[in-house]
Amino acid sequence: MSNEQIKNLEEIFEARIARDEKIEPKDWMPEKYRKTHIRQMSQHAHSEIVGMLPEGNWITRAPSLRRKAALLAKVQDEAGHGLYLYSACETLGVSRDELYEQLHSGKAKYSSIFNYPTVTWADMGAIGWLVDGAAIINQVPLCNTSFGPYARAMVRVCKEESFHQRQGFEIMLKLCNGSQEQKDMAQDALNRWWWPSLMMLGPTDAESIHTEQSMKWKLKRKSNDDLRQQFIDQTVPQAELLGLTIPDPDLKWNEEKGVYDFGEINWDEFWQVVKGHGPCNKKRMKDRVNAWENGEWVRDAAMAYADKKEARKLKEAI
Amino acid sequence: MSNEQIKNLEEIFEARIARDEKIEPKDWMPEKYRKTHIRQMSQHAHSEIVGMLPEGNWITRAPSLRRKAALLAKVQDEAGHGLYLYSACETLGVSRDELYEQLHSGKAKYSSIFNYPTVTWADMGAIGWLVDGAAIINQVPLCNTSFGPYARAMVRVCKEESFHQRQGFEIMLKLCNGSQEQKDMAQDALNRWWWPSLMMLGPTDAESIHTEQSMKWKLKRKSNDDLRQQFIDQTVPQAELLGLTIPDPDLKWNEEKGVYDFGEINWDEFWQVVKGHGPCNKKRMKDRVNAWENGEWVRDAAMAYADKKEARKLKEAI
Amino acid sequence: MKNNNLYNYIISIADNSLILAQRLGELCGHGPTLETDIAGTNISLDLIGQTRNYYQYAAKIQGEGKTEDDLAFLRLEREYKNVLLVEQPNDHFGFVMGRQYLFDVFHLLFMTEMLNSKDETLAAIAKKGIKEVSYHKRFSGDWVKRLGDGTEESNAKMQEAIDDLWVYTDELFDLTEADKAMIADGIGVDTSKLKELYYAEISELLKEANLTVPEGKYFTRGGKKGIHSEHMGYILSDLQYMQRTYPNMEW
Amino acid sequence: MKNNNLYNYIISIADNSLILAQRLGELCGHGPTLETDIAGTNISLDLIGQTRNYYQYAAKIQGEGKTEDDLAFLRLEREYKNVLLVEQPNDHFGFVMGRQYLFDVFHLLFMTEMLNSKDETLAAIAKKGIKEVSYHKRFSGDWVKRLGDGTEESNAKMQEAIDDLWVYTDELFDLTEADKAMIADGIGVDTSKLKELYYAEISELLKEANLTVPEGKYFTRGGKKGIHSEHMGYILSDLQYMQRTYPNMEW
Repeated sequence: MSNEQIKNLEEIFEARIARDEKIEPKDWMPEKYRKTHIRQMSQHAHSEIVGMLPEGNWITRAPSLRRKAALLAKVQDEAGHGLYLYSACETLGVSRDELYEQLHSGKAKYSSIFNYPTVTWADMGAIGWLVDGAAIINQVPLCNTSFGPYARAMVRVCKEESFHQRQGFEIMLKLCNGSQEQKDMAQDALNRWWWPSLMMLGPTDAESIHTEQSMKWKLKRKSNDDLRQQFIDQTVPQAELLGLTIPDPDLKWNEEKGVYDFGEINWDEFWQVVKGHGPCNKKRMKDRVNAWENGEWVRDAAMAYADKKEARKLKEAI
Repeated sequence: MSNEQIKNLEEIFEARIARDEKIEPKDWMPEKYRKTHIRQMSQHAHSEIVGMLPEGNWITRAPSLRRKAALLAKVQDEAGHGLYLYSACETLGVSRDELYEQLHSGKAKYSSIFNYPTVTWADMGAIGWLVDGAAIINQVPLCNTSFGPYARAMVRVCKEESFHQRQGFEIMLKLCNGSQEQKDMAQDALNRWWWPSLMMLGPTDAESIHTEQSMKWKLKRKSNDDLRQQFIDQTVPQAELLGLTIPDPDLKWNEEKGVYDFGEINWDEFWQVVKGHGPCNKKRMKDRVNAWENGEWVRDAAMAYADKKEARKLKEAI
Repeated sequence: MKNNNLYNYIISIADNSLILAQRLGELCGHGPTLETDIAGTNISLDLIGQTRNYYQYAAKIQGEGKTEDDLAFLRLEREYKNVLLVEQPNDHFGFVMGRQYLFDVFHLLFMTEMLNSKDETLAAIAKKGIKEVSYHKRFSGDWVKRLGDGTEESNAKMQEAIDDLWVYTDELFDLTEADKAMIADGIGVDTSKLKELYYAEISELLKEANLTVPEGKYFTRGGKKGIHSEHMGYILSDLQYMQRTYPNMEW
Repeated sequence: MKNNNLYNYIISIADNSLILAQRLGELCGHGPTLETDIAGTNISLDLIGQTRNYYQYAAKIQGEGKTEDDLAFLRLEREYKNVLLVEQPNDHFGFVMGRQYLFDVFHLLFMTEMLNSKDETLAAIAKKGIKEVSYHKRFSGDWVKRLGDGTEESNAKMQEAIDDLWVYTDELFDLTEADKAMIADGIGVDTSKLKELYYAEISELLKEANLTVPEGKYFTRGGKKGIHSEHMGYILSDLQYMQRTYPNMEW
């Protein structure tokens, strides 16, 4: 294709997006659009998969059968989210194995929040309440993103995430209505997860790359700082309801702006974790890589069996 | 050597044993003597090593620091016993690796009692009290056996075993003076370990092989049934002291003979376990074989390092 | 307790599902594919669901005001009555699927019979459970076939698992005093009658999967009497951790 | 509590020994040679011995009538203050010896300083402990050398362990509020002054062992604040099992 033709296609493409039409896998799309989507969707998929680990850590120790069942269901949902999102990536011509390879080699990222350890049961509450809460704020706008498979995946994901968030809040509520030990456990979890949750909304706008292009493609509709403000404004009253204290001495209501002012985020910590030096980065990758390597013989067997079965069918057909 | 000469040597040899002289590794001995000793001593060594597993199972869960320390010390002693006994075997020209190979391939036996699981803390008491108790009865006569290294090893082993036995009894005593749950735990352990402990003294005399020759060489001084009677007569009053009931409805004092009569032993179970079908035979062997195989790279490294060090020393000396 | 036998009967069924669910729960996020992780949590979830129904019913029968969680989390090891099979470790995926299949075939036969129980609650649990367990068996059976008839390596691993786990199958058919009493009352399932069907079905699938049916005549038992393998203590120390550490709280 | 800082100070030292002893205790009977099994239980035993002395003293200072076992077994995870290093798993023998060596070098430097503590009990514990810890360090250091300078495979495995464990070393030198207060009182050891010696000694041995000294500038910390790795919960569920299951009994 000539540059002229490509430019023409690009204009038609951008116009479709501007008209809020969905782009489907078989449609023509600029290479950068394809790559950006693979990057973002796979990063999201990886986050779901790695995110199973900190919660999976409490399945065997959940304090009641009801909670054990809910946690199992939640982790199962996350695996399901990973599955849709990898499938959405596959529509753009990249295989799941390639994406795993990127994850395992450290080339692809996943949400840094999952590099913190889950040290008490209350962390199951805090993750649902705060981490899923922040995730929803990130993801709700994506239900209207331009790429069809991603938008449709996000509709389903957001529905389930919001169920998870309510469940997480309910875990916290139960703790906060419980014994002193339970209240302490809840407060401690909030203390540990609050700042990492704020960081989940991404670096400050000044340091954020990709933003302008992503806005155009509706991969992003609000800036990181706006999303963060939204998260804080939504979460502070919930903490009050729980009777918990947000671990930020600078947090206060700004009557004039109608929002909460908040303290300085430790961006050094953020970048340290992003770069692989958080408390659990190594462990998470070790767990994933081990699962993958120890599972190789199983996947090989499944493939060999499918081939044999196919061959037998063919033979019978002849 | 002519048959005549050998016969002559054998007569001298048997005469030395009859005079209670010790046979030392460098002395002439009949091949059968050598083989029998390797078999018995290595079986004993293997029992110590495999015996570390059921007790090792409770180290991380011992109920107090004092008990944890005592259990660690006990298991360490067992490893030590294994070490002397393998060394004693080595004096007869068989390497530890060969003996391990015999254990791992199932060719060599170890005491069947260790194929029962340790399911509660009280089992630490029962093993010390009953299993070590039966072991001592088996072993004390061996302190005067004819083969010097074995006799000397047994002196040390018996001393430590009798300490272990007192310790085991003391665990039981504490439980029996404790809560109802503790008493139940103690009784339950006695119920499970009683019969296997009786079986430890070996098959009934009628079915026992090797006995006559072993008597001559002082590898055996009493018959299995006599040892068993001794064990029962010694243990029943201890159970009474603990307030526990021996799980044998036929057990009763025989005034006339001055011993306890007791019920039928389930020899089918005994032979089943001996043949490898006890509750833990597979697990014990898996654990030992895994330890050995996973440790291969470590032993190889130690060897390579020693070689390098030796080479460096030589080089410096030149 | 008036209905001691019924209570004991239910507990031992419930414990099977609980402990197997617990074993599957350890695996989450560590399996060979995303699809097997999803199926594994799903099966675990079904089993926990059944478990809850059983314990709720058992607690009611016991009549001491206990909850499902009291029964699930606050008994001593010797009081759990699950078969040894379900507590065996996740050594590798062949063990996971082998254990599952060897249990699922029994479980479906069992539930199918329990449909006819005179006890309405048990019959209702069976009715709901049969669908779930049919799916479990299809899933685990398919994997036994894939691994058995896959590569040389997978065949060897699957055979190893079947050989090791085989010794725990016979216990599934042991009848305790409670079992016998419940059978006599038309409430319990006479599992001794299911044995032939069980081994026939399994043998057929194993052969189809290019696996050798073990011939062992010796079986290991104990779980139904509360004498567990040495794995059980560690399963319970995790399972009970929260309830033991924070007694008498709500979660 | 009058002596809150002293109590906290002792607890955090004691917890290091307890958790490391617990990790070693898992290995017993599963090591590569009989000799290493003996040494491993021996080191574990020494550490438990130290632990008992520390907790007995801490309980006395606390003055609430608690015992060494109350302190060892009945705290919540967030109340244990051991460094992350000692709770790392026994992935393979290189990890076991690497963890031990990285701790032992610190431990000996620490005990040598603690000899001069104004607190007589702590000085006495140090006096007894120095002999033990010197032996531990010789044993673990020898193994790091053997594995590092053994075969290609063992070198790679030992390097892997050192690389993974390295991130936990810096925390050994963190000073908590209790540490600072005790240093000011002439009771505690100013570990910040030991840091250079520590890394110098370790670097020297690693080089001798044909291993690369990691250059990482990022370290992981948390244990001294009671924020542990995800391994800790499982360590505690076994450690506390009996005391939690059977409260208020004597053993």
